[in-house]
Amino acid sequence: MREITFAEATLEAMKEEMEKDDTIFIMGEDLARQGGIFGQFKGLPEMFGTERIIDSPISETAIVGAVIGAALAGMRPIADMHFADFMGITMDEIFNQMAKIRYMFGGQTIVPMVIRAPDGLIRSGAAQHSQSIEAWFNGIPGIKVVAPSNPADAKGLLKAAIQSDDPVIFFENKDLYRQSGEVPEDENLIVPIGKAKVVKEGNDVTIVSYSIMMKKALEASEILEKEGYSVEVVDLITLSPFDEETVIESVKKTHRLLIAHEAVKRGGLGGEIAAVIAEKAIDYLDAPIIRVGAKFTPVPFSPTLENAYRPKTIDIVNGIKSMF
Amino acid sequence: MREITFAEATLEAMKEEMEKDDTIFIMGEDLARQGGIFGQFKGLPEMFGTERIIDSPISETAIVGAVIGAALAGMRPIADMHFADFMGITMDEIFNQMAKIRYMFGGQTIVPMVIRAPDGLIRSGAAQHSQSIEAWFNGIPGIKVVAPSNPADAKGLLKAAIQSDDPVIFFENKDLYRQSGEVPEDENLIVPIGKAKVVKEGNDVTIVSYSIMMKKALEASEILEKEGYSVEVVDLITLSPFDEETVIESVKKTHRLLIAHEAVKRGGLGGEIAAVIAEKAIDYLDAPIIRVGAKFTPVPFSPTLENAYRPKTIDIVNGIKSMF
Amino acid sequence: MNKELYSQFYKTMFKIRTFEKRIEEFSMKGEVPGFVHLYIGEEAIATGVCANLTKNDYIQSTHRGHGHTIAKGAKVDKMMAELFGKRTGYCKGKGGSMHIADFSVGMLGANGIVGGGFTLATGAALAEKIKGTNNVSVVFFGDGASNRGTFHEALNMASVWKLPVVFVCENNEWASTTPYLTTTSVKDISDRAVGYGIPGVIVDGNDVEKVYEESAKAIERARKGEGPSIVEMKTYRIKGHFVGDPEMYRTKDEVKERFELTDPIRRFKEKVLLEGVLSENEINKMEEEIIKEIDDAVKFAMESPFPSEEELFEDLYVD
Amino acid sequence: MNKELYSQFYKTMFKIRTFEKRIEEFSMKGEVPGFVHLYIGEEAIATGVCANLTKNDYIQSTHRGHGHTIAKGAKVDKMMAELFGKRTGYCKGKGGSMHIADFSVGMLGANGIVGGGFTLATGAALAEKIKGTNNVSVVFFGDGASNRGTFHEALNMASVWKLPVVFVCENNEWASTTPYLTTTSVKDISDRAVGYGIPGVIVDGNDVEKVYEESAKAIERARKGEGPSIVEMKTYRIKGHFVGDPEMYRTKDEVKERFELTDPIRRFKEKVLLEGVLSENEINKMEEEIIKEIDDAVKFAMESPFPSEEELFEDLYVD
Ligand SMILES: Cc1ncc(C[n+]2csc(CCOP(=O)(O)OP(=O)(O)O)c2C)c(N)n1
Ligand SMILES: Cc1ncc(C[n+]2csc(CCOP(=O)(O)OP(=O)(O)O)c2C)c(N)n1
Ligand SMILES: [Mg+2]
Ligand SMILES: [Mg+2]
Repeated sequence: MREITFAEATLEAMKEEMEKDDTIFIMGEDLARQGGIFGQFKGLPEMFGTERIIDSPISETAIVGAVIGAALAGMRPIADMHFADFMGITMDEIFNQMAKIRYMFGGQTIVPMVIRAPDGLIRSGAAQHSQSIEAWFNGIPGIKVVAPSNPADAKGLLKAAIQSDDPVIFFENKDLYRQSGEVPEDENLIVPIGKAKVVKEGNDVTIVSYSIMMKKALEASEILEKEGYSVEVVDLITLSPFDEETVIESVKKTHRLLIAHEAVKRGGLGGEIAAVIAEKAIDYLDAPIIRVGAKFTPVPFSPTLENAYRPKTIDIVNGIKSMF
Repeated sequence: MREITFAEATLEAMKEEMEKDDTIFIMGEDLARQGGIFGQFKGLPEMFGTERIIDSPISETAIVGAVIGAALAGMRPIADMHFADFMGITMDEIFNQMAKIRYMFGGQTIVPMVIRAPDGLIRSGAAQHSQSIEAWFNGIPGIKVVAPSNPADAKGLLKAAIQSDDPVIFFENKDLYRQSGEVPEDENLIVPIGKAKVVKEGNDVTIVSYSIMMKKALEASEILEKEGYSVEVVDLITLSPFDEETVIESVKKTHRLLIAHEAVKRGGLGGEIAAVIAEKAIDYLDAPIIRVGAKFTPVPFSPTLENAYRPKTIDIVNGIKSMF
Repeated sequence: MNKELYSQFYKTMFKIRTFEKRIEEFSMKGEVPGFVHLYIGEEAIATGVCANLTKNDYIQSTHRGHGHTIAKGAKVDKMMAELFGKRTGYCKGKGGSMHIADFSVGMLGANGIVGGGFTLATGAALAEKIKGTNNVSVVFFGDGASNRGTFHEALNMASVWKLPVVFVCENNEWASTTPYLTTTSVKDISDRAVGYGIPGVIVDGNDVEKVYEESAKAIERARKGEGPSIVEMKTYRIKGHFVGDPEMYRTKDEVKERFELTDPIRRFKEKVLLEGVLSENEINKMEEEIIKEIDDAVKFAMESPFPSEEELFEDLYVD
Repeated sequence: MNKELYSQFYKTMFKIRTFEKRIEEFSMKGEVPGFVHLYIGEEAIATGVCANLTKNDYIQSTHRGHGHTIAKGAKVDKMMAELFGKRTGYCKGKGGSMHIADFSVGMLGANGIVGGGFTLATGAALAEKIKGTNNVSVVFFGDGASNRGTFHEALNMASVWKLPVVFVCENNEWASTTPYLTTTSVKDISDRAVGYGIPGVIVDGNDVEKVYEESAKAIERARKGEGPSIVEMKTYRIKGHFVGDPEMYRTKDEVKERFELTDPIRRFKEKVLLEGVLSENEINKMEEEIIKEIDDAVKFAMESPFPSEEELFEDLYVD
């Protein structure tokens, strides 16, 4: 199968959807002349014009607010956040408007929109350009949150997000953009929102992960397999509301669970997953539930500190070994 | 001992601290002429003048931003959020500035400030005036988060927050303001940040709770005691970073854990607590860890729906019974 | 003078006033739950502005939204039921006073977040521009709301892209307990239009004819693709900020004096009677009909059932 | 003409330029990690403004903050070390280019959040007002940043309370890849001053004398308790938005032409030589000294150790 990058996969998704549906438009900073800060919108301005690929002022509040308003007026817009770190600026629009409009108005409208949010560490991006904040949205009813870990899922999931009548936040790790992978040449490729995927089967322990950490989860599983552990790896894909069933099924089989994400361990999504298992499947557990995540500090600038901050493959390996 | 209300207790705390330290000032909406929307600043404008009790424009971003800037310039300000629900507006200032300034500038400065945030359900306050969002801040290093459950703690904790050189978010449940309780007449009353309190000892099960839910936790414990269960109740007091030791000690004794908060169960702080126990004390557990929280919807307006949404004493009782 | 238009003005204003008085009564009694902000004394604004709009145009409202909702053409029975928290209300009891909406007439919602509507209205206008219609979007906002950052971001965006959105300021001199001049850097909020290179006008917001005429110009400009405007309606908040407000921050006399001078309904009635556009009889008939309509709405609301607990989970997600 | 002042202008501008050129070189080589935004071509602004400030005054800077930091009096060795990620840097390697700060000279920090500084600077000014000093606070911001809501909230607040804060706009015509007129509702950002009832002036930002004089007026006004101003410095971003920017959005010729016309250092040098304020010799000596200072700083930075992994947890909480 052909290989394309993660960024290209998202480009294809947008292009295919925009060709079919002219209510889709994209708004964000530096789209028109640069194709987005990571090139993930390249070519679209030429293809669809700057009426549909809109360069906005540095007004994150207005970007998300306007996209919500446009969705209420019948469009299916996409907003680009530039860096997920800037979502704090527009948190009111996200949680008090976008997430609640359908519900608090008694179902009078849909709010079909996607927020694309590039997140995660990037070489020395430092405190305000490196964060993973997906856990914030987990307790906010009315939003769906997804985070693909590879090009094929990126394409199928972005298409699903665009087609969804519910508002979707699409976290995409900045380090994934250039990674290549097989993506079927299928205009109808859809990765359903709400479903996790068992990407590797195993019997002794389950690793639940997502986004960029999937790479380390798989690396760790290979290391561990060589040492005789049979590791199952689940890619969460949809972070909120997450697919409890798939995780529970896996834990019932393996009896051990490690959750890994790049976000700070404390307060991360791992807490929710661990809690669900500790409530619904504790009797199946043969070991503590271990969470691997970044250290509890802002992201430091210096490479040595950034490296100390970052969660690593070895943390997963050691975490799992400690369970036996 | 004399009894005063929760609101009065916070008033005393501010008054006592402001008399000692003239770098303390308070900024928020509707302070000067109304003494705050819940009367929790009443009398202060008369006592300290409107140079220190400052009525701000409806500019939440600027309220928090200015308070941060003032802290950098040597003051110890307090910001009032009116409703915790409005913190989304100022989330960037909270998480990208306030929480990170000390760390990312290598410890060059302190950021001594308090954000007072009235949260929780209030009769039919509906979707945008009833929320409990404390879990957002749990994954943000550099902030301390506290939430007293009674007048004495409110006073001691607010004094500790004002005296702290770290930024503190002080969540205060709106329904608690009018509740009375004993408060010692002690100018040096301090409730230390970072320590949980075992408010009722027991052997069969631990309830961890905080803020308004403490009342229901204690109600539930009484009901359960009558039926023969010995219940330990822990008031978390500091939500982030929370006192793991006290919770772990209690669970090691009782072997059962239920966590109760008014915030939505999914994505709530309960997840973090459950995860810590599932990682560090799972071997002591004789039952699933149960979380009690609000339903996964925005807060509905109608009394019948609000009632369905709200977590109840009976949920705690039933949760605990299901463990045996 | 256009008799039909003037009758409409009177009916709408009187309907809002009557609605609000009943709501005040039920809110005091605790039968209407939650926070309630009344529009009494400001009826001319919503009435005059919305008289220029069709159902295909949008409005974004505020926490003080009953007047806008009625003026945009919503039904008072479904409104009343919503405010009572009943399942027959516009939002099935999920919204209440601060979250009333009627999407079928282009009323995109009241908002409990002050200043929350600026960017949403701008986005709705952007949608219409992309679609190529000549529909417009109007956002109502208070003097207090004009100090939110959203005001600035929305106005800049709307101006650069010449979006069909009109910013209608209801300057009632108060933001809750705070006199606007103590927190607002300009006496006339319309002065801020200079920073966006757009027109900003001042209107007597208690004169429904003036409101109608001046907002017509701004709306027309927007329809023609010439971009946004600020229309500042000078008015005064007659009632407490919310029902139950002890109003310690101003004297009863101040309020009484201002109301006597400015009451838009009384002024309009005197004028049309004097000029013979409408007769005493005609006005009485209108009033009776409206009182009956509101009475029926109250009855409908009171007799309607509360939502059942199972309805809690409805309308959250589509999929 | 004041020889000492003019020498200071030249030294500061030349120091910034030299610093930035070395940083550009090391950033290209990957020895300076992270995002780096250069101040080349805008040196006159920080230099002229900060010449009016003492160490007790504050500045809030931007992502493009090296020039402000140097002009406010920070040491280039500790700056260089920070940019290299070394433990001897101002922030012990935790900050880097976008988070450089020197609190000992009142430089309260660069900011990775565009428009993040407006409200902080306003708060610092409020603190000085409450304390009763006559210190002022200056916030630098770009044309792009002027469209953030924080701009509006801070200006309104500063104006109502007459706070000693000066808003210095560095209008370099570009926000990243975006020409400012495509996203900004006014040609002159200083026009927005009208909406806050404060002075707004336009200055040739590449003329250090003009920058000095005009900012002096605004700073003086602030010191006297008369409130804030907007001072708009017209300049041009000569370099790519960040080191490594492919600059697909404009032509090399455009940039070259603008630089030749506007380079503030070349212009100033020609002028002081022509008018005989400084001699060729004096200037050469200054340049040599500065080049040596920067060389030493580079050496210091390169020889300094990286922070150790244990330092990760330092400086998070006080208690
Ligand atoms: C973002 C936000 N801040 C504060 C409040 C609390 N609040 C509700 S209404 C109000 C005053 C609004 O004043 P204005 O905009 O002038 O409207 P008016 O009430 O006068 O119609 C305030 C402060 C809120 N609901 N939302
Ligand atoms: C809130 C926020 N939005 C977007 C960005 C990304 N960004 C960094 S610099 C920049 C352009 C800033 O333009 P301007 O304010 O004119 O400053 P200049 O770079 O021209 O000095 C952008 C969009 C950011 N860092 N912060
Ligand atoms: Mg008002
Ligand atoms: Mg610029």
